[in-house]
Amino acid sequence: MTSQGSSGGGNNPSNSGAKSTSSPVKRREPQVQRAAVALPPEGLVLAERLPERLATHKIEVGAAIDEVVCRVPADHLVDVCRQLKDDPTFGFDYLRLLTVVDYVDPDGEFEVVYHLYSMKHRHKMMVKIRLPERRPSISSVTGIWRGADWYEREMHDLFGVEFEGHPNLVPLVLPEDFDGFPGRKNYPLNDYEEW
Amino acid sequence: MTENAAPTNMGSTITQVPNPEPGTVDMMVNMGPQHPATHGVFRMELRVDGEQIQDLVPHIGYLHRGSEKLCEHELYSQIITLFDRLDYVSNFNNELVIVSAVEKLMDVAPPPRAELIRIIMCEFNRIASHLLFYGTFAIDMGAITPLLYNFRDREKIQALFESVSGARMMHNYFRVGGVKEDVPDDFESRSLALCNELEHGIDETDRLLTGNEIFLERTSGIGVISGEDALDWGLSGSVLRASGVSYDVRVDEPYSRYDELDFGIPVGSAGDCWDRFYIRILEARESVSIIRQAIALMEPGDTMAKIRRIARPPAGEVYAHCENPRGDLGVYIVSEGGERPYRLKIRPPSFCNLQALRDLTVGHYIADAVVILGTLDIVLGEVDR
Amino acid sequence: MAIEGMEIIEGKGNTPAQSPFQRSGVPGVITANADQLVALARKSSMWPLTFGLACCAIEMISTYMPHHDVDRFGIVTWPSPRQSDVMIVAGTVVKKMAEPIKLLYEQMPDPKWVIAMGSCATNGGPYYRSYSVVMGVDHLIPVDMYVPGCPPRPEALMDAFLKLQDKIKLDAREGKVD
Amino acid sequence: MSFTDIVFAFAGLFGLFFALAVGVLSLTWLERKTLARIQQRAGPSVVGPHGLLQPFADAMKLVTKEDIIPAYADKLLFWMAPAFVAVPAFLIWLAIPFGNNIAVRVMDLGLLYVVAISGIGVVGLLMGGWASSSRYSMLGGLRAAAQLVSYEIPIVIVILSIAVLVQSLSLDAVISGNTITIGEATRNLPGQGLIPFAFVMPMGFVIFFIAGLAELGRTPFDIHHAESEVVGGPFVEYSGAHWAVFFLAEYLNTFVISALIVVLFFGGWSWPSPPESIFGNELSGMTTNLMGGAWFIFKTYIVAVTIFWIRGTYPRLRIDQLMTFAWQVLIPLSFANFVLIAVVLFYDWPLWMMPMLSLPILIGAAIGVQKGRGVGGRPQTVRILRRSAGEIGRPMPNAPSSTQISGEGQAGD
Repeated sequence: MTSQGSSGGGNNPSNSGAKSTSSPVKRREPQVQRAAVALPPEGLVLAERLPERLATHKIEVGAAIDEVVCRVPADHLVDVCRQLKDDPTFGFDYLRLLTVVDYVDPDGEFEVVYHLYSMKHRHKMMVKIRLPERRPSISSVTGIWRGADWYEREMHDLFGVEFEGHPNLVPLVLPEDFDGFPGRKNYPLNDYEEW
Repeated sequence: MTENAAPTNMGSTITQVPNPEPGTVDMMVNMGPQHPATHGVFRMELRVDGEQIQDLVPHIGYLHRGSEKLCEHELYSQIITLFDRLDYVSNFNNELVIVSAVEKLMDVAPPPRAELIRIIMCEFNRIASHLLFYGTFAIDMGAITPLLYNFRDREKIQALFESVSGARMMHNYFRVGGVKEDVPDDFESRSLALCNELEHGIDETDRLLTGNEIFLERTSGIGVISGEDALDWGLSGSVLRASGVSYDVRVDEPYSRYDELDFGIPVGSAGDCWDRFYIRILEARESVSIIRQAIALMEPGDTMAKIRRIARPPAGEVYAHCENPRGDLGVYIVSEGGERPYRLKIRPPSFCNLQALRDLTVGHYIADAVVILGTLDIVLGEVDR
Repeated sequence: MAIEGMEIIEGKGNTPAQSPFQRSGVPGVITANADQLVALARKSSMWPLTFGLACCAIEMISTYMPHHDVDRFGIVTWPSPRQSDVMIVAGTVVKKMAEPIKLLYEQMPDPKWVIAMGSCATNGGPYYRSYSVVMGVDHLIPVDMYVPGCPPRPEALMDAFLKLQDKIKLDAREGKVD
Repeated sequence: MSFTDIVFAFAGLFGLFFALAVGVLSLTWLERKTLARIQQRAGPSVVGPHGLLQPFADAMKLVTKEDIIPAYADKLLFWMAPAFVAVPAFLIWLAIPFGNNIAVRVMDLGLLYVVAISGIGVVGLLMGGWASSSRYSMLGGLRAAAQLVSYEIPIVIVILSIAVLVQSLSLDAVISGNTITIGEATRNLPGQGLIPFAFVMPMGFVIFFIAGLAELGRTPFDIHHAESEVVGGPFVEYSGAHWAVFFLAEYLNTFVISALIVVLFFGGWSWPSPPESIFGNELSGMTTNLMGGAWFIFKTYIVAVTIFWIRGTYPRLRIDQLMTFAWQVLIPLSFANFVLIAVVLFYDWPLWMMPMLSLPILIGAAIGVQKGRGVGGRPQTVRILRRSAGEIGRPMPNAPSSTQISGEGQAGD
């Protein structure tokens, strides 16, 4: 496991752009065709309600294929999530997925994506947060959905995102002495090595 | 793994807490990564007072293969092979998730015949997976025979899979826009005959286990989780439905041609181990009925849509999910318009179900922990990815 | 087997310890035959460790099940490494699992054998480029048999068992013990 | 003790040792074959004809394997533990009669001897569990101690009832029946050759069989070496020859319990009289003894196969359920059995009163254990929410189209 450290070096954010050759695709280019958006009826209703109800939180509402996407400033995350769960109009009681996407350039950003679902209304949405790669830190949502526990630990392992307020942010899937953050784009793939 | 020589590098441990009884300490027991009851390489650390569990810390990652990272470096068609190896007892269901995600992104629809073939394969695989569950669950409780009976039936399903896809386990049969090739000529008759045999096999397990007095004593009232807690933890599949929440992706967000089929969703109310077991028995019976309906609907036709050989979906992001035997398996793809995904994240149902293990077990006996873990029906390939 | 490159390959394996007959100082003519007899017993009673890592474990279980039933050859699984002879490494070996695997191997009493089942255990298989996968279990412990396939069919594992039996018999005949 | 007695005793011991070794090996083969039949497999079939040499191969392999003593183990206790389990299992056989007055040592207090010796085995299990210094073996050893001590009680009480019935502590008397005197009445007991005591005392038989399974640690009472929980319990750290001795002791015990069941409840070596046309009216002592011995072995194997059959069928109990069952069900029942036989004998009722009185108690206890669920009764907690074809959307939890699933007749709905 020691050999990993020399080849990785992924926890150094300054050279992230230089090592991005391992990423197979360039970042969004204008000529690339975009997927068509077609929101289902309940999604349209949700897209209308969101800006009304969350007006104080500076959110941006968009859409991705059939889901409503809501961009939230990082410091409003917990308040927004709390309201999304407790407000009976939304009732998002089910956290389907929590993930981090590493956007390499222009200046290295992480996007934390929360996939929410409501068992009551049967509608769904994504909540997105942008974080700088230099200091990726965000409040934990384990107090709202306990199911976020392991997702956050895993993302902490793979991307080095700090979830503030998480009760037990220790390595989950990787060994404790693992060096680097293998989920990031600048962490290279192995070649054959004698281990 | 025997206790003395517990490896040093094993993650965080529970801190030793003095027992309220003067002069005693609780005993730490380490189960796994090699333990017959952990269904692979799962490890749990127990703090026990006598036989009663005071605390439990699950440790995963002993099969973390970095699939998600690898997926970012493969063509979409190559990702299917990695998905086969995620949840290695329900391979077709996994393939369906990735191909339906890419299809959703590209906005293509596979031909109706291909959809039905997919449904039949997935339902057969659901039965195969549940058969494995009954057997291993019985082994956890000390009954060895059901596993052997169920593998007899599982072997027949695998023979059918082999005739269709050429492989017993890792099929790589579903493609973006359809399936690799049409099914063999005798497929329908073979499937119908197999349905009868499977029904017989499921009934046999039901008779052998479900009503058994010891089985009932061991399972009913054990590991109870309420519906609200189950949602809070993000559980899905049979574990969620046993707690009384009727959430099944096949019904709630119908994909493929499930909305044309008539089937039932077993829902429990007690949320205990017995419900979680019995729901799977009933689900397997429903799957047999789905297969029969799907075969009746089959008509000759194409099995592959007219698309490029190498899928190049447009830029965008998509979340697609399907009902796996273990729960709601989803995949989130961020595409930048290339032949490879920019980011791919799997929503593993076993991973979420396993989180609730601590809440379910504390206060029960050591033997119950094994049973509860059995009903969560985890597959480590999917938990760790 | 018919397919080129799909044969079961024999590895170097572990050198078994001296048998009690060799330690006793009895003349070689007698011990050689006794060794062969012991080898005959050993090959007829190989007990694998109940130990599945990943996908191959399912096919390994299939091998023990009624359709293939290796109990015919006297092969039954035991849950404790102390009572087992053969370790089937069935699945991907990741770096976090490396230490436990070594430990399990060391906990097994001599003579012991290792079967690397499937391409992951042989050389990393489809995951060889991953950051967390060991490229073959032979980096950790000596392997006797490599079974190709992803996963190998139960028949392939049975073939590996039979080849291992031949190997045990041959090793005893050639006096290939320390 | 004369010289010939000593010679006979030694010859008997060695004979018994080899006979038992072969018996145990055959029993392992029989178990694997029986389980294979139950599980639709072939079982051992390559090593020797029908796999008959399989146990010998296993034994030879185990003896020549490396014998590991863990570094943290208490070495003396670790070495001694297997002997403490195996020797008592072997010693019990000294008293078991293979024929009329044929045993290694014919004892007047045979029943007492059996009870006394069989209690020692638990010490070995506890020693092994403690000395291995592994948590699993520790748990296993403690489980074994708790379980074996608890189930010893019903066994002793049932044996006492038998002693009361035959008015003797000799195993021979148990088999051949006896003339007993109660008050002024003198009565000739039927003797097991005619009516096995299993029919005279069905409750005693059931209790003895269940408690015997628990003494053996066999399914459904195999909690002390439960593979899926404590990975072999006290034996988890043992390897090679030491483990082989444990293994041997386990099968010896199975053999002992089967033999005891046969001796106490199925007439031991006594056998139905053969037709006169074959053997004539009078049989020579030798023939009778050989036939009796063969009959005894045959019956013992039948009981052993039944034990294996149960192993292939049932799941395992949990420790608290197992202890509750012993203390709240078996022990009271065994006392009831004891009182019943005493009452029947004291008031000089006919012996058929015994099954008549005990069967209702047994049935009542069985219903009580089931907590009124009834045979095959299931919890009514699962229902199926139906949804017909083409109906987009989903069933709400309390949709009217839901069908209640009844416990039994759910197949093919």
